[in-house]
Amino acid sequence: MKEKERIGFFLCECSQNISGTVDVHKIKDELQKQPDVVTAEVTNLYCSAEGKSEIIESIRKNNLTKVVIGGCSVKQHEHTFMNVLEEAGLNPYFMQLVNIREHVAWVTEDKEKATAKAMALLKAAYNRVQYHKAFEKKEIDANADVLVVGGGLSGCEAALNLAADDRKVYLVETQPSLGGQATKYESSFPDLECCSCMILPKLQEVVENPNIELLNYSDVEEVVGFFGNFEATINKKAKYVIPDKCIGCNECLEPCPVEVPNEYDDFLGKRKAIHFQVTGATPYIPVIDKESCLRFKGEDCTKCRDACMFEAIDYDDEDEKMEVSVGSVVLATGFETFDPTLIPNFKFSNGTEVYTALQFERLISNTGPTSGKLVKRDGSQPKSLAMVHCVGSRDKRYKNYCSNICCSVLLKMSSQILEEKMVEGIQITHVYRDMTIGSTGMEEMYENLKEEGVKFIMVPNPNDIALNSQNGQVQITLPEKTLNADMVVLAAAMVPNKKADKLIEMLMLSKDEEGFVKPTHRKIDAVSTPVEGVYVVGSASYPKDITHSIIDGSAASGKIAFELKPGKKLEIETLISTIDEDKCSGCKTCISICPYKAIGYDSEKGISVINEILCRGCGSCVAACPSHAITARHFEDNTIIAELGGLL
Amino acid sequence: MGNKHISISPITRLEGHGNIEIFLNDEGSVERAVLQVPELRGFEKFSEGRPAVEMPRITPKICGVCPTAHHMASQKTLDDLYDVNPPETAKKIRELMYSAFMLEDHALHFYFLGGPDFVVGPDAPKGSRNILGVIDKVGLDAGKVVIKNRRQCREIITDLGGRVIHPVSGLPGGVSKGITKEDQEKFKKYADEAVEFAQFTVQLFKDVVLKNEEYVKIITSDPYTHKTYYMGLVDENNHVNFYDGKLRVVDPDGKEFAKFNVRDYKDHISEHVEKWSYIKFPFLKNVGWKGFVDGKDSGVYRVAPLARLNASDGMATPLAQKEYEYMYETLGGKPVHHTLAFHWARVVELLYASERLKELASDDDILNKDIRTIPESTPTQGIGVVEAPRGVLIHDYTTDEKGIIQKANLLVATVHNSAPIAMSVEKAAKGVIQNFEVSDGMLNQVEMAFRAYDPCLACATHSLPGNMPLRVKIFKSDRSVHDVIERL
Amino acid sequence: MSDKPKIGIYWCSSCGGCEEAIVDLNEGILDVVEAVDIVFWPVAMDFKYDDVRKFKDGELLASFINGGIRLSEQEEIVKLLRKKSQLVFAFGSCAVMGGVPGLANMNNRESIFKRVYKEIESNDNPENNVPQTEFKLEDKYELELPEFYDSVYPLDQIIQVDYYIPGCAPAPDTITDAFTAILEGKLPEKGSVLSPTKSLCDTCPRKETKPDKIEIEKFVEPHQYDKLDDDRCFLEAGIICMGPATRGGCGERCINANMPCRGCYGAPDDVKDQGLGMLSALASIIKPDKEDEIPKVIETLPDLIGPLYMYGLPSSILFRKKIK
Amino acid sequence: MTETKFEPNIVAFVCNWCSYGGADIAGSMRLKYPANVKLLRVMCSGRVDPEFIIEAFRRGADGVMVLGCHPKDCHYIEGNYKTLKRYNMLKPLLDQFNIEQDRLYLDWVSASEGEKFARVAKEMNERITQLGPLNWKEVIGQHQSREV
Repeated sequence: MKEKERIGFFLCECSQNISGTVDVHKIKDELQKQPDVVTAEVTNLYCSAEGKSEIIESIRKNNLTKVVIGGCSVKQHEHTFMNVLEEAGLNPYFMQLVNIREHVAWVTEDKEKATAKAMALLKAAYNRVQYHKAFEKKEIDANADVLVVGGGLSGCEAALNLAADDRKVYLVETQPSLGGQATKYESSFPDLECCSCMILPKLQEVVENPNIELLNYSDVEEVVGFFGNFEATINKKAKYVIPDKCIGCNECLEPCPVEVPNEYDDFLGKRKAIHFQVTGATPYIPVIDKESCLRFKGEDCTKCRDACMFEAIDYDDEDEKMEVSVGSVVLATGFETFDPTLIPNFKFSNGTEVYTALQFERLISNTGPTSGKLVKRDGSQPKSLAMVHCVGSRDKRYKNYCSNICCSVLLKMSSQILEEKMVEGIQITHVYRDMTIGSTGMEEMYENLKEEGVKFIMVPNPNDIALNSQNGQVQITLPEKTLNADMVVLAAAMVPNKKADKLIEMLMLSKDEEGFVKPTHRKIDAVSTPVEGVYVVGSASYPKDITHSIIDGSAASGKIAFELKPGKKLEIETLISTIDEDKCSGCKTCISICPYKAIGYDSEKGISVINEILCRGCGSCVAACPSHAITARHFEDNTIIAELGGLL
Repeated sequence: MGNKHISISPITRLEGHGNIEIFLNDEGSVERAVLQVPELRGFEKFSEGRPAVEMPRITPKICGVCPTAHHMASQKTLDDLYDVNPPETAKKIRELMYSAFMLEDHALHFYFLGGPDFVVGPDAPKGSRNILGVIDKVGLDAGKVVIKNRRQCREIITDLGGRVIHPVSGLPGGVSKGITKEDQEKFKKYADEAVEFAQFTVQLFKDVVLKNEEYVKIITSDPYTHKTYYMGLVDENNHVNFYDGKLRVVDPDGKEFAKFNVRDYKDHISEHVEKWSYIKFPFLKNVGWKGFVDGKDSGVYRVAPLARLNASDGMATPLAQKEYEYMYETLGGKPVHHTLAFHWARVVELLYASERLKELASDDDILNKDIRTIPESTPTQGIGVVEAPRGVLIHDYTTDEKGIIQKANLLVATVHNSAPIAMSVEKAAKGVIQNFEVSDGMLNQVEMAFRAYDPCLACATHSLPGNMPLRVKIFKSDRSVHDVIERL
Repeated sequence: MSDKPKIGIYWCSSCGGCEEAIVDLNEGILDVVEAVDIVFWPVAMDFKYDDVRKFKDGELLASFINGGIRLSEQEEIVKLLRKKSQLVFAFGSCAVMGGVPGLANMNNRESIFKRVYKEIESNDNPENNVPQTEFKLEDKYELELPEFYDSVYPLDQIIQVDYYIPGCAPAPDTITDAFTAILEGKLPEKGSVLSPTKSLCDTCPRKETKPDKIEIEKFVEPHQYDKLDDDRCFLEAGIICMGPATRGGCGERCINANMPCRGCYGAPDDVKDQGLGMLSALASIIKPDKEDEIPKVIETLPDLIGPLYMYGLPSSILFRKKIK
Repeated sequence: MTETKFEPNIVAFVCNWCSYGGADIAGSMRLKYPANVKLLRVMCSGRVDPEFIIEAFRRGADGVMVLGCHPKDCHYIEGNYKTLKRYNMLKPLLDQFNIEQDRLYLDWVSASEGEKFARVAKEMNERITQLGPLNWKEVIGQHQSREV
C-alpha cells in the first residue's frame, strides 16, 4: 500500500490574465476538499521571485510530496517550476503545470464555463501527480573522436574544423586522392576560378593536420554502436607504394608497360597500372592497380620498382584491417552521374561524339586526356557543340528532381571555351527546359553568352529529344527542328552513390524515394540524421555545388562540436521508454517502428531491448506494444488514464 | 382439475440444459410430458459480419464434445462457398481425422453413457450403472483398452487439428497441415488397435445384450418404439458415409422417400417453433408438421446411428457390413423402429469407423504435400453437410463478395431429433408412470428413452463415475410438493 | 462425508468443452478426485440446487465456473455459488472473457430471436412464435424458460472472481498447474490469471525465424497464402495472428496446426483490451505512409471483430455494440 | 442561459511540440473556442494508444480529437504517421461498434497555427453537438461491474 500523497495546489492569477476569467478562489475552495490535498494557495504571479519562494516555503512547511501549479504554458514555465521543486528538495518530476491561461482563461468567454474547465484540468492533474515518479538525469562516457567517410570537399571541410577542435578525426576515402568530384573540374562557376588553386591547399591541410588520420584508398567495412560509442572496421587497400618513402617524383610511371582506360577521366584517356588518380592528386603518391599490373597476372615485371630510387615500391604490400573507436560519424559519400544511355531516344555508343558533362570537363581540362585541347576523338576541332540540360533530371521516368548545378556547369563550360578561345568561331547551342541558376554572377554569365552568340533553344523536356550519332556527327531532333552538332554534351543528373549503400544500411539510415540519405529534417535539421551521432553532408543527401558542400561540412562539424565535447560526458534524455523484461515476449513490433533504431533484439533473452542513449521517448513503441511491456516515463498508461478520468 | 406436475431437471444438455416436465392427471398417470430446452446462444445471428473463413473456428464452440463435426461441416461449407475442390490428399486427411473422431465419440457413448444401461443392466443399482460398472463386468484390462483407444483417437485429432477440443486445421480448399511418415506409422498402429477394439466391442454387445432375452424384450418393447421417417448421408452405393455424399430419407416402411444434395435441404426440411422451448423442431416439408406424433403422415423424422443404417443399403467396409446384416436379421428386417436399437447401430458404425480409419491410415496418398487448392472464385453461398455422431449436421452460409457472413443457418444434429426425443420421453413416461409411483428404475427407463439418442453434450455428462442426475418432484394441483424422489 | 476440501464445478453459457478438458486429464483427474470431494458437478453427478443452498457460506473451498452469463438462471446460480465458496475460479475463455458466444454482444435478444425463430429460411413458423419465459401449454400446463439477456457477461462482471484459468479449452498443463497450486496452497495474489503473462510469441516455435522488421502491405487469410507451409511468422505474410497480444501457456496448439492464434488465452496482464492491443500493433507496422494508401491496406481487412475479438468482446472496453 | 442544451464532452490529445503550442498561440491571440474541449498533453501523437481513445468514449467522452504535427514535420520524425495508421484502423472499428466515425477526429496543428486550433475545436464541437450524446455507460447497461 503506497503512502498517502501530500499534494499542494498553487493557482496563479497571472495578474488578472487568469483570475479575470477563472474564479481561482472558488477553485481553491473546491480543491481543498480533495482527500490528498494539503494546501491550495493563490498568488498573483508564481513565476516572480516572491512567487517562487512562496512555493518553496509551502513545500517545506507542509512537506508536500507532489505539486500542481495552475498557471501558464509548459513551454514557458515548466522548467522554471521544475527548478523550484529541485530547490525545495523535491524531484522536479513531482510537479504538474496546468495551463489555465492559454488553454482556458484566454480562450473562453463565459466565466462559469472557464472556471469549470479549469477545475476539470486541475482535477486531471490531481489524478495525474498521484502516479508521478522521480527521475534523475543520466550521463554516459562518450568518445569525442569522429569518423568522416568520404574525402570530398564536404568531408574534408568537416574533418578540418573538427581537428581544429582538438580531437582525433579519421578521414576515410575510397580513392587514392582526396577532393572527390570537384578535383575533376578545371574551373568553377560563376567566375571560372581555377578549381585546383582553391581546393588543393585545403586538401594539403588535411594531409598535414596531425589530428587527422587520413585513410585514403580505404573502405569502411563495418560500423556498430551508437552516439558516443561507435566502433568501425576499416580496410586499407594495398597501394604497393610506401607513402613515407615515396616523394611523388613520377619516375615509376613512364616505364610501366601497361596502359588502361583512365576511370578518373571517365575512361576518355589512358593511364598506367601504377598511376596517380589525377595530376596534383593529394596525397601526391601513386598506387599500383592490382587488376591491370602484370605482376599480379603472374608475370615477373619489376619495371616500376627498378625505376624507383627511393625503394618505395613494395609488391608484398597487403590489405590491412584497422579498428577505430569514435563518437560520431559523418557521411560524405557524394554522388554518381546518371547513365544517359538509359534514355531510349538517345542513340549513341561510347566512342561517338556524345559526352557527359563530367567527361567533357575532363576533355577541356589541362590535366585531362587532351591536356585541355578541345578536339573530337579523331583529333579534329568541332565546329558546333550542343549542350543538353536536365538529362535524366526532373522526369519521373528517370530522376524526379533537379540536380541543381547542371545549368551552371554547362554555362560555365561555354564561357570557358569562348574565353580561352579553344576553337575559333565554334557554334554553341544549349537545349534546355528552363535555366536553374542560383548563385550570384551566373545571370551575368548567361547574358554575356547570349551576346556572344550562344544559342539557347527551349524545349518542354530535353529527355524527349532524339539523339542520333552517325559518322562523326550527332543529329539532334527537337520538337520543331532538327540540328546537327560535331559534339554533344549531356548534363546527366547527379544520382546517389551506390557504393555507399552498404554503409547506409549498416548505420540504419533511411533513404528518400530518390535514394538520397534522409536527414532528420530537410529544412531545419539538414545535416543531422534520425540516427543520433550520424551526420550526412554534401551530395549524399541531395545534389549540391561546391559552396553548399563546404557549408554542410562546417555545419556538421559545428553540431558535433556542440553535441560531443572532448572529455565531456553525454547527457541523455531522461523521459525515455523502458521495456519490462518480465512482460516482453520478443514479438519485435517495437523494433519495426522505432524511428531512432533505438530498439534491438536480445537473442539470449529473446526480448526487445531499448538503447537508452538512442531513445528520445516519443512513446510510439509504447502505444504499439501489444502486451504493454513498454513504459513511457512520466507518460505511463495509468498516469494518462488517470488524467483522462479527471478530465471527463 | 387437479393435475399434478413432475419436473425432471436437468436431464441433459442439448444446446444447454434440458428439462422434462411431466403432468399427471388425478389418477396419477401421465397426461402430458414435455421436453424443454432452456438455452440458446444464437450462433446463427452473431456469425453475421464475421469472415466465413473464421467459421471453422467459431462453430465448434456450439459443442465441445463434437467440435470436430462442426469443424468438418464448416470447412466443407467453405469449399462450397469458395467453389473449390480440395486435393484428394486433403480430403483423405480430413476423413481420417473424422473417422478417429466418430470412433472416439461412439466409444465414449457406448461405454460411458448408453452402454451401462445394458452392459450392467437397466435396473442394476444406480451406483454401478457407469463406466466402473462396465469395467467391473468386462474386466479391468478391457476397461483400460477402452480408455486407451479413446485417448489414441483423440491424439490423432490433436496431431491433425492442433487441438482435440475445437480443432483449427480446416480451410476452404483443404487443410493447413499435412501428415509426416512418423505420423502415419503411429496412426497405422492406432488404427490396427482400433479395429481390434471395435470387434471386441461388437462381441461384447452380443454377449451381454443380445444373449439376454430381458434386454431384447425391452429393446423391442412398445414404449421404445416409434414408426418415423429416417434420414442419413449415403455414398454413391447408398452405403453409410460420415464425411460426404447425398442425404437419403426412407419412410416408415423403409422405402426411399427422398434423396437429395444438401444444397436442396430447404426443399425437404422445415423447422417448427414452439413457445415453450428455445429449441426448434425440424420435420419433412413434403409431409408436413402434424405435431409430436409418428407415422407416415407426420413429418417427424429421426437421424443418428439407427436412422443412418435405416436410410442406407449397407456399410462400405466388410466387417461392418456383416454386422449390419446380422442386426437387421435379428430385429426382423428394415427399417428398425426401436429407439434402443440406436445402441446396436452405434456399435456397427463404430466398427465401420475403425475399418475406415485403417484404410485411410495405410493409404500413402495421405503423405502427399499437395493439401490445399487456393480458391479463386468470389464467394456467394455455401452449404455443407456431415454425419455427426448424433446425426445430420448442416451448415449454410451466405456472404458478400469479401466473404463476410450475411446469413447463416445451422441445423445441428440433435435438433433434428428434438421432436422424436420429446415423443420418446413422453411415451416412455406414459408407459412407466402410474398412480403417482415413481421409482428409480422407472426414472432410468424414462431416461433411457432419450439417452439412446445420445443428445449432444450428454456424453460429457457420463464421462465420469456417476450417472444422470435426476430428481422428480410431484406437485399437487396447488403446486405444493406432494412427494420428492431423488436418485442418489 | 470425508473432511477433504469440497469443490464445485458449474457450467453457464458454454459448450461442454471445458468439462471435456477436465476429463481429458485422464489419470490426472483421479489425483484430483483423490485430494478433494467434488460435491457439485451437474454434468457428472447428482445435481441439486437445494444441496448448494444447504451448504454453509464458504463451505466450498473453491468453485470452478465455465461459460459466460447469458441467462437469468445462470446469474442466480453463480451468485449462490459465490456465497458458498471461499474461492471462485473463472474456468475457460467464456467465463474469463465471454468467449466465442460473447460475439453475440454484436447483437441483442431481439435481433437474435428475430433471426433464429422468424427469419431463418428453413423455418416454418406462420404465427411467428417466439419462446416465452412463461407459457401455458394447451392452456393448462404451465411452463417456464429462463430470461435471455441482451448481452453475454464474463463471470467477473456478475460476481467477484478470485482466479482466472484461461483457454478454449484450457490446456491440460494450465489445469493441472492450477489444481496443484490450490492443493499445495501456492496460489498467487487474488485476481491473478493462472497462466504466464508473456505473450504467445515468447514460446512460439517460429520466434527465431521472425525478422526484426515486418511491414504489412495487405492483410491475407491463411487459405489465400501460397507459402503457408514455410512455417514462418504469420504476420510476415500479413496474416493476423493474435499471438503478440495473447497470454502464453496454451502450448501453441494452433501454431502447431499451422494456423494463427485467435487469442483464446486472453490479454496479458496490464492490457485492458486485447483487440485494441493487437490493432495498435498491426496498424503501427502498416507499410505505406501516404494518407490515401493506408486505408487501402486496411480495406483488405473487412471485419475487425472476428479476428481481434473472437474470444474477448464482452471483456473489451466497449463491451458490446450499440444497438440503435 | 445554458438550460439543458447538450454540451458535448470532448477530449483533445495534443502533442507537446506542435499542437500544444498551437493551442498556446490560440490563447495568446485570444481566439475563443468552446470550453468543453479539454486538452491532454502527450509528448507525441504517436504515444496516443487506441486504448486511451476508446477508454475516453467509455468514460463519457462524446468526442475525441488527436492533434499532432504535420506530416514530415513530426518532432520524432514519423510518430504522426503511426497515429495516422492507428486512426485509420480505429475508424472501421468504431463503425462496427456503432459509434459514429465523426466522434473521432485527427488533424495536424503546428505550433504556429493558433487560428487553426481554435477552428478545429469549434468545428469538432459543432459536429458532436449535431451527433448528440454518446452515453456509452447506458449501452453497457446494468450488470457491468467493472469500475469506470
